[in-house]
Amino acid sequence: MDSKKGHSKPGEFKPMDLLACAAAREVKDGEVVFAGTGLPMLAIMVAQKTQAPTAVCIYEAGSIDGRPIDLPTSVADARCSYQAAVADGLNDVFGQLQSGIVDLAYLGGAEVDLYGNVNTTFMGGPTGKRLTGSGGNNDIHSLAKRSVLIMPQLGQKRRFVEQVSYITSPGWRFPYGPNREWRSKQEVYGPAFNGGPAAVISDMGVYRFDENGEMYLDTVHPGFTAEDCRENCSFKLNISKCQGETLTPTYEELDLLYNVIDPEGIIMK
Amino acid sequence: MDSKKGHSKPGEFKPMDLLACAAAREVKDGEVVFAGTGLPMLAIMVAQKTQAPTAVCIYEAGSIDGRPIDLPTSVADARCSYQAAVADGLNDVFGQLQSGIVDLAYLGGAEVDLYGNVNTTFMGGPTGKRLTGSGGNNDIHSLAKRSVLIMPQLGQKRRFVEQVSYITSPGWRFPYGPNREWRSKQEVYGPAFNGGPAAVISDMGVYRFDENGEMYLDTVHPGFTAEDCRENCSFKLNISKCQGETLTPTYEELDLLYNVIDPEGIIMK
Amino acid sequence: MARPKKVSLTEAIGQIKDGDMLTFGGFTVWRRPMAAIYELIRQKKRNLHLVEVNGGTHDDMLVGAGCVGIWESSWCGHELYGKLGGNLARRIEKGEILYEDWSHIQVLNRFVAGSKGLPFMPTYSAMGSDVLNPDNDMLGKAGLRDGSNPHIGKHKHIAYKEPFTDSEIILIPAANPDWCITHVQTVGTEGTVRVEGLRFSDQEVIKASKHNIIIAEKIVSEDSLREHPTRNMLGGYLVDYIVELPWGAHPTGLYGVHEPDGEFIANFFKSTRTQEGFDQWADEWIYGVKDYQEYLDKLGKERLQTLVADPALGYSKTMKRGSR
Amino acid sequence: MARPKKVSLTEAIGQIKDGDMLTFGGFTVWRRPMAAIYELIRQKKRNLHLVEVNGGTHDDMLVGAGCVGIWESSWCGHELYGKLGGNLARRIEKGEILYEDWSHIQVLNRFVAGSKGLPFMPTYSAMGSDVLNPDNDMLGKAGLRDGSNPHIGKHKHIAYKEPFTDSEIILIPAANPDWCITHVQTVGTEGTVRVEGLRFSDQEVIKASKHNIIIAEKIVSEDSLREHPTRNMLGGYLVDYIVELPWGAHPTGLYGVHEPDGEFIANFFKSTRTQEGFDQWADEWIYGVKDYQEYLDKLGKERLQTLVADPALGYSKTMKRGSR
Repeated sequence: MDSKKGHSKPGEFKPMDLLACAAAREVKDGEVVFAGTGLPMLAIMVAQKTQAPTAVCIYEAGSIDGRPIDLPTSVADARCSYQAAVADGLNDVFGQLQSGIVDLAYLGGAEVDLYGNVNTTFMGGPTGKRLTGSGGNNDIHSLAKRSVLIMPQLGQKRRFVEQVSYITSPGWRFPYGPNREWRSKQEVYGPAFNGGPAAVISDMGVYRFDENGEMYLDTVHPGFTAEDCRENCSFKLNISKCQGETLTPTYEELDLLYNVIDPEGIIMK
Repeated sequence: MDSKKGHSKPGEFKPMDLLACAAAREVKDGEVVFAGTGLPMLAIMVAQKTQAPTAVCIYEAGSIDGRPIDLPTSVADARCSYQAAVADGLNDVFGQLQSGIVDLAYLGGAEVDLYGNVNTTFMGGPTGKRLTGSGGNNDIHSLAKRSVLIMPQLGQKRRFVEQVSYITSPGWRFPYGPNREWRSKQEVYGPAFNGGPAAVISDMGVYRFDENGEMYLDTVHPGFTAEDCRENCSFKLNISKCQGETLTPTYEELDLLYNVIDPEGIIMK
Repeated sequence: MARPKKVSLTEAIGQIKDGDMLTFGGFTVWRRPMAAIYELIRQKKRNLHLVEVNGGTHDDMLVGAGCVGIWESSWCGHELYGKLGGNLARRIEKGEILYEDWSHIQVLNRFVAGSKGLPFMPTYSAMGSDVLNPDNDMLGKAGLRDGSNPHIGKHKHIAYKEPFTDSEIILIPAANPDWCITHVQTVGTEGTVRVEGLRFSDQEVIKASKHNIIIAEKIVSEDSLREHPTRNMLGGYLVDYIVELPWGAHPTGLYGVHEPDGEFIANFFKSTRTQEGFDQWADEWIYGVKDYQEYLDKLGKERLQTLVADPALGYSKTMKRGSR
Repeated sequence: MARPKKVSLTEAIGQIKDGDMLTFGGFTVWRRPMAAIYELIRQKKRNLHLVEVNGGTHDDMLVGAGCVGIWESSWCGHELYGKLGGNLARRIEKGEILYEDWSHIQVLNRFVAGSKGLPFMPTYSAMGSDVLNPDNDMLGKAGLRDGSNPHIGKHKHIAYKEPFTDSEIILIPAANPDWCITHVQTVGTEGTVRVEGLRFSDQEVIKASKHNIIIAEKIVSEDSLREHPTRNMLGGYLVDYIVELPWGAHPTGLYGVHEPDGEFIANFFKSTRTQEGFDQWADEWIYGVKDYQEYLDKLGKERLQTLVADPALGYSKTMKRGSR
């Protein structure tokens, strides 16, 4: 095996590097990926330069399958359209999203809950601290086959909660209808059901969802224990299915992040 | 007055010339016009070169405000897009039509009735002779503020009927709903009501619609009498409001038709 | 893989099964995938379900050759070269084909809905038209709106008193064909599609379809198309097969490349007055040639040359068109 | 007349009345009509009803200056230059502004419906989201959904069990603003509009609006734009006023022309922590300059020069962006 494919050791990477690389590994070759500003851009670009060379990246401002040579700083950045297949607009890409062609989406959020519901609108509910609102978070989470949430966690257990204080973007289960009964997404979406949250990737671990749509710890990042992860959640996290440690970034991935994708040090400072 | 603005005398023009020029006069300057293949193209081009220089012509295949230097032979002809403002497609222009921005539309038909209902689908109803179907006739007739029908009539009274054998495109009154009750267009269309048929121009006369949405003779072409027009209708045409003779083409209009717009003799043979 | 496969026309058309629902890019007699039409006929596809924004020379041929079980569209004719679809009209009059009439906006909206993953689109168009008369719900009358065929809506339409203005509007069911075949000027090696001139309703029909075949006048380098992404129509991840086939749209027209062959279409139209007439025409021009290359050879270079467009204008300045 | 009037920015903005419903072209911090925003503030417009596909620096300024009565959108922030709309967040938290949250698709669909003359659009997006929770129907709770205001739907949404699949879908009411203001790279003398780069949702917001103001980096000859009609976005008959104003999008970015001024936006964002902070910022950059020319002079040529894009790439290769 090429030494570039070797995995780095603790101390050789920063928490953010692991976050980006763990996220990148969620993409399979040939998939259609929707990505937002920031870390998601790094993740899809790492994936395209490693295991998923023909993965297609769509940004919600309208660029499709761009091949940026300089890291974009927003989804509407001119850099997103460089050598793109198509550069049109929102009605095009959101229409395609709703038609069910998006395999994987990367999103962020201020709060996530046990069922993968996400809050980007009000921290503490409608009388609390106002955030940016939904943007495409809601739509992408609603309609992609798999969504991957990238969230900070360490020391911020209020971000991992039993029930988000405002559901911006629906997860696997949520209150629905005039009586606000808890229903499953599959039941509510019917023929439009494409999937739902597949993973939450934090600076502490990788979380997935079981057959009941409940979050569990899948792998824990080096340097932390499953108990650490649980302590940094506001609910009683299921750690019984933990498979072990998250794979660290390879030397190739680190090289890509710092020298190829973000040599200017915009996100990888 | 410039002699070019003078009106030609009988014998100096053909029936088709009068048809095209009478149709052209329906356009006011600055209006947005939807036109179909054939005579309508001549009419809008004459109008733009005379009283309506800033009128905008939209063709249903998607070209907007073209300035053809060669006469198109279909609405999708490359000639329609020459020096156009926009060349896109059907979803764009039909969306604009439905939004109510089309002031005037030119259409043809196989049959027209007392209320301006038009048939382009089956001559003699669904068991009769099959025609082309609706195309945009239906949509344009439904949604333009004013539509102008251009139809042959002389010796073809079965084309001017009391009730068309198949309503492709709705006029001012038609049977509607499960009980097929006669209703007015304004009532059925509600907030989406933009207008309806404004005129029928044949090779014999110009017909308009009264406050009950019923067709009457407005002017009769030189060489015919109001009685002739009535005899070439299958219903009892109202000729009581006839204002006299249709103005003949001006020398300028004839020059435009034969020497400027259709010098190749495609329609003006 | 999010990249199309480059194949021969025979191989691409070979993927289509009897009974599949098909639609096509283009508009009336412009930019139609005619080579694919001839190949569908040669491969003797049967019981196809056509749903089209508008018909033209291409679908009237398929109907004449007995390939079509159900025809749904707003129109069929040949523009100035033939006033209606002769084969279609004859088969409708004789009750030999199932058909469903729509208005242009209605059938376009079926694809808009299909392309956006929606079950229907609303429209105000055509209220009062006999296309919405239950007597003319032909698939319903044939018992096909029982929900068993995923391509046939349970209702031809629904008149809905909508709650925002309390007025009636018409809901039209989505269409999601199995296949869309589109002829374009250029496609990149990885499937990026560029159309020159009007796009008609290509984006809607392509995105609504489960599988796409793109036939291009020319396959070009991806990079050259990606220099101007705002001018491209489609990414390769939406395309299953690409085929390179110059003149593959003849006798229909192709913006910037060639005019429609009006004389050829007019002769075809004349032949469709009777089934025998069409059969004879098809023997000569479809069954009588082995493949599209032989068809082009039979037409001859000289004939094709007269149709060539001036790329700057998009059309031919020299072709004789009228009486003068 | 189907042609727009060429006017000054002051004259164009002078047409807008207190209480009007407004929207804007562009996306977050890209291609926003910032000169018009400053002029709206200088002309002390009040009680404006904003409905936007997404917000950004521009609408947070209008909110901070007290111009806005109702804000409806899916988002407000400054991308990497500021994590939320500070003025908007503060006024929402203090109950000083009426607001209505939507998802991106929902509010986009309000314009799609508006642009097509439809009363609503259906979407599957956001079922289960609190944006559809009746407790968060803020305009409804304020008693504004009584049908008396033509800009406010009688329902925020309708959950409709649609008859084609018997499943639930969400109907979202159309938006038809009084005005849309859009900054673009070029407009022709007769109003033909060309946008370079992404079009975002410009076509939808423009076509849904009753009146349009187009502010262009440059007014160019009609003929030059009409040489390539497939590259144009809009005909002049949909435009009321055109204004020529180079750099009119600063501090937001303009594809092929200039980058966003990130430092300027970040400083603005910092000022919005308090109303006093914003007021001070506005005194310096809005009220403290007579007009847009004085604003550009204050910024200085040197600063603007650092933002200039490489037209071939669409962005700047030389601007310092990161830590390395």
